[in-house]
Amino acid sequence: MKRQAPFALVFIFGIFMVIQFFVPHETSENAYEFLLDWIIIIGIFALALGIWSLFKVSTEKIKNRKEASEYSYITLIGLFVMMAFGFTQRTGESWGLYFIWILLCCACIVALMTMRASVDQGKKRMWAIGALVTLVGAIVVAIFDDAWQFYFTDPQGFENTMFRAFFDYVMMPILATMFALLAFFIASAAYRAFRARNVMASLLLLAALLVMSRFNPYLPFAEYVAKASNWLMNVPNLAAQRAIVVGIGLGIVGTALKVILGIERGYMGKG
Amino acid sequence: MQAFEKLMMLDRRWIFLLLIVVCVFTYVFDFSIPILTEPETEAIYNFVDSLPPGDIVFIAIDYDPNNMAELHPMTYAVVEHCWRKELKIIFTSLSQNGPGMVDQALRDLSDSLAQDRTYNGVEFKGREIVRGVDYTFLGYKPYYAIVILGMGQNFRLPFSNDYYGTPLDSIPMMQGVFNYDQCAGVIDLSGGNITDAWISYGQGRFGFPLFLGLTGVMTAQYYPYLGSGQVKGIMGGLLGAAQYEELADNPGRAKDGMRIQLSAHLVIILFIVMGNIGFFASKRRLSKEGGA
Amino acid sequence: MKLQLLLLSLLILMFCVPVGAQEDSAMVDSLAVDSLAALPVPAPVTDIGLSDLPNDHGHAVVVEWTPSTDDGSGLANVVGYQINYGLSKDGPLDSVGFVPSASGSYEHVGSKDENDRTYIPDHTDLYYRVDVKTVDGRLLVSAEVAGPVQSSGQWYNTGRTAVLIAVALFSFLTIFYVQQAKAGKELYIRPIGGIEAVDDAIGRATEMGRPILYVLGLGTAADVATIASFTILGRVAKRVAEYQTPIMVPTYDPIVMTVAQEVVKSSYMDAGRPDDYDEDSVHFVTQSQFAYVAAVNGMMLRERPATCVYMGKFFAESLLLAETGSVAGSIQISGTDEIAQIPFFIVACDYTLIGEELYAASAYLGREPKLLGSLKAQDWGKGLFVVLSIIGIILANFGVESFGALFEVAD
Amino acid sequence: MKRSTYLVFGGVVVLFALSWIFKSSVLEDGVYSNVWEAFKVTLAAFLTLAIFSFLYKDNPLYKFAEHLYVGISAAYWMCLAFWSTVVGNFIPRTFESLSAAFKQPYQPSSWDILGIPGNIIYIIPVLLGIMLLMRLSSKYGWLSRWPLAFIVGTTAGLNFVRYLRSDFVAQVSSTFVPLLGTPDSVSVWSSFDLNATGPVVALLSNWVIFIGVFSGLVYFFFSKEHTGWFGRTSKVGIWVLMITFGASFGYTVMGRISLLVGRITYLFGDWLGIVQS
Repeated sequence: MKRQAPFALVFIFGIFMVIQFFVPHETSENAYEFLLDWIIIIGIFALALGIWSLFKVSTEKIKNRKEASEYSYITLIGLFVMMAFGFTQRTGESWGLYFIWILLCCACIVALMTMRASVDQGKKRMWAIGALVTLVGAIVVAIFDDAWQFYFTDPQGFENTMFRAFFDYVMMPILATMFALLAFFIASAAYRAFRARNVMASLLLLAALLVMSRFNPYLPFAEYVAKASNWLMNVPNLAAQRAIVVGIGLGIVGTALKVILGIERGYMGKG
Repeated sequence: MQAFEKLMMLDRRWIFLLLIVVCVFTYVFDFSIPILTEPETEAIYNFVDSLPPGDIVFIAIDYDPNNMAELHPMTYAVVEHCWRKELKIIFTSLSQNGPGMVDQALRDLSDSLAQDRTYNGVEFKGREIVRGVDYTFLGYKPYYAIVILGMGQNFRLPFSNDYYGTPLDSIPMMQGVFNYDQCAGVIDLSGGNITDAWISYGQGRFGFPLFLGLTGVMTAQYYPYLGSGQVKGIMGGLLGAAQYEELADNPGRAKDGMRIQLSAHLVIILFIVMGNIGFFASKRRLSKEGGA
Repeated sequence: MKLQLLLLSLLILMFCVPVGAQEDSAMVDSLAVDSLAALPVPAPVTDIGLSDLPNDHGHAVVVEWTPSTDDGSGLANVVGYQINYGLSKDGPLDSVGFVPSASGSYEHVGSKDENDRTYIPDHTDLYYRVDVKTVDGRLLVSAEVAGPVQSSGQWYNTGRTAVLIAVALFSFLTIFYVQQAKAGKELYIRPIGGIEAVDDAIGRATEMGRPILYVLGLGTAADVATIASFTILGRVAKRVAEYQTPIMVPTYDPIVMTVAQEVVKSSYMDAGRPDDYDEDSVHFVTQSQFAYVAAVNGMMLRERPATCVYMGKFFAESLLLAETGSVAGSIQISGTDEIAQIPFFIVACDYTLIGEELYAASAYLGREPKLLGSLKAQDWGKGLFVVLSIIGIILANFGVESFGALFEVAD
Repeated sequence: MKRSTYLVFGGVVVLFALSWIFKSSVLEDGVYSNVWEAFKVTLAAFLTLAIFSFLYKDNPLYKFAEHLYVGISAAYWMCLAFWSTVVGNFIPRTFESLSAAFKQPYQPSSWDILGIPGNIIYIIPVLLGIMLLMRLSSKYGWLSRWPLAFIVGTTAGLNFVRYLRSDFVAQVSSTFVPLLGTPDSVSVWSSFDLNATGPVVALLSNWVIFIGVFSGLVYFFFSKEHTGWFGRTSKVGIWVLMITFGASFGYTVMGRISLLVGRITYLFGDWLGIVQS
């Protein structure tokens, strides 16, 4: 039962979705929409598990004093502060004691983590008291400060300007820079891998060189290089893509069928 | 011989360093590189260049901020060229965030047109660009295919007023201008499907000369239309924009971008070549040693 | 002569000045409007035909008509048609759509949600009228109201028969070859470079005493590439458990994390070492593409895995991962079905499974005959593709287009 | 942490402060906003540099940026999921009182099962979600397989038909191209042009596409030994694949350099103000 029931579920829902594809009727469409909604809702619970996992791994790192474990504090503080921004809102013009509240909460988290990490009983007690004090402080501030509120009433969500600012000035620059690292890595990968070791590597190298030179005005026959690389991107590329797409399509179809029929069980660790 | 092996095993940080130095250098210090022009872009340039003053060109700015890097330089180059030639322009923007692009370009270009400039040896006096005389901006309307068709009958059908709320009938340059027939041609600068609508609904039904400015990734798939004659000219990506700037003798952002692109590409090619020299040299040495 | 010239220039002046002046331009446009208003009335549309839209969930009607005789010919002043509908013949009809001139049909597709503005009731009499819109923007209400018609949903989409045949054929082939394999028939499978390397790579990690990094990519559990990757992870984890080499599986998607935990845990149990399993070896990082990459890259340089395996869906991060892995000195094996990323993996990794090879690998690694059976079915699929293509090409050379229509699938 | 780490951080903090002060003095307008604006611009610039420093080697600054980014982005997606999915989608369809509390319009279902509103069906995914959380318990952990089975089954079924359609059936007809001659191939040699527009090149291209697809598919054959003519065809196939991989690699370089230029523009234009963008 414990082992077999999930595979029965896979089979039932898999077959249902296949049949649904051929039935345009309203009932089948409603069922389809429901199932997709369900996946999203289950995803929310999974996200909670995910955040828990991130939290646990970070605290474990601190506890085990692994290499670079101090940085886990930064992860946890970032996690909490951003979450706080996502669930609170300024009510008036000024921020009031909002940032003091944020600081108190951060201090509380740090104290809790350090408490977990410390071995000495006396130190443990000291950090516990610290955590308690900051927690009480944070609660007091949250109760008595009217400049901001927890907003479980505003459907718009991200009204908090701090949330926006963190997104624009912390997340976006890091994202864009991570992306820009590709410029360097594409260069080093090309240097490392484009060696004419054999026929295949030479073809790879020549095609890349040709396309990379397509707008180099200093090259002889520059005009033809541009045209040839255009053709390369248009014609052989199309052929190769189609061959790969058909292969991938059949691979997906074959794997999906094996999963539905219960032939493939590796995804449940039963291989 | 040791040197060749070093060429092969170079620490990648040297590549990073050279790449960033070259990029920053070419970014900060202005110098010009020759741009090789292609007939597809020349067709657009020649079309604009051959028109007599007072003719009307229709320019569709159908791109969003995310395609700005490639398409905005085209707008700047083409519009500046048109206005220097004292042509009149009708703008539309059939992409939702397009009007912002047009606004920005109009502001910058009006400033630029106010100055005296020399292009291709011809001196142009600075002049004031007047809305309603030098250009009309019709604005944005959803359902681009229907808008394109409607404009083929009469611009007043989809746009009774221009973007700023002025009725088209009271705009000086729109007197006697009803549809594409009164325009010398249409230039569509687009980063998406709107191009297809311009080809099939616009050019296909009304037969005006159509020119395209496209993003780099789109370009290849529109070449067949050049062969069939439905499209008279194509500018592809930053490269196409740079070619137009080169032809118009008006170096701008696209040529700046191409300068950086070219030098970065040269750095990468240089390293590839170095790696291969090292590879072949050490292979030869190995085979010699093996032979001996 | 001079007088004539003077008169002529005066005349020209008289014409030119008003155009420039503001107040007189109104005169010009009133002239323009007058000339437009003077356009004669175009003929109305005829032969309005109504039918239920086939192969749908209902709530939709196809309206067809013969265009006005003044559309494109005759007076040539039609710009389009406005379609109106209502629940009774005499009652008011609402405008539901506009189509440009020269078109003779409109699909009126409504919502199935009662609360939606565009809701069309099923099994109810509906009435339609098609009005002509002219160049100068006038709407000429047609006298003819067609109807009634009823919309309804269908239980089978005839436009998808081609797919149904493909489903039947493929299922049959797969089950057939799986049965054959179960019966003990030998199936040849060609060697796949990357897969052979996996075992060596695990052995290498054990020798070096360094961990193995397994990256499942950015796919969700809904992507089949990720499911295939789970299977490969299962095999790798089992081998790893046997060798007692640590494994690290940072994940991007929380559901993928839970499945991966299940997979790794079961593999450790199968290997007979359930106690060695560390729940935190499979952990969640974040659901942001580049933050995930930043963390995995950091992990690579700090933990220095001997082997990095990338299997699943990858996007722009493919090269970021693979290059950092090479800095860390790891052996790298990759596989993805994301076509745009294959070149980067090919260039930066030691072994790359191209597209379908990823799916083949999950079957291949297990060496289980019944899993290999489906590979045979996939090969038949490719063979069929080639044969159909050749037939189609030959027919295309003779100008026969109808063969291609057999493969068109309705939305 | 090592002493050098503290030194690095200390140095960076000093530099940050200097840059912040300088930037605030350069920016105009209101007193409050320009200090805050300058802080944001400087912060973004330092984070940019911290990530770039990874190119040299793993270092405290990169670690700082990385860990900060992970924490913030995880929270960002959680908030997004909560507000858009839970509050925006789930609650309005299930609980009237809760949707009022969140000021969401309640969307009752338009149908019912034996008098019970259809919305009750949303209880099932919630139950499945709770079963998923059971994995935290060692005793009932096996229950968490059920929701996973549900997800995998549904999506496998979904993908099975959809890919069979888009990657197989729909691809067949797109290979139907004439190989012997186009109807207008009279002036075959007069308009030889590499732009894939002339008739000769068009025909040649059709051949290349056909051979490419055919040999590429042969390469992906698993159940036949790649020897003899089959092996040679598969070799052609992998060559075609390699050429196109090389070409698309070369083609992508331009876009990646543009990304770098974007960051350089930020550092030199927006932050340092050396170059006007």
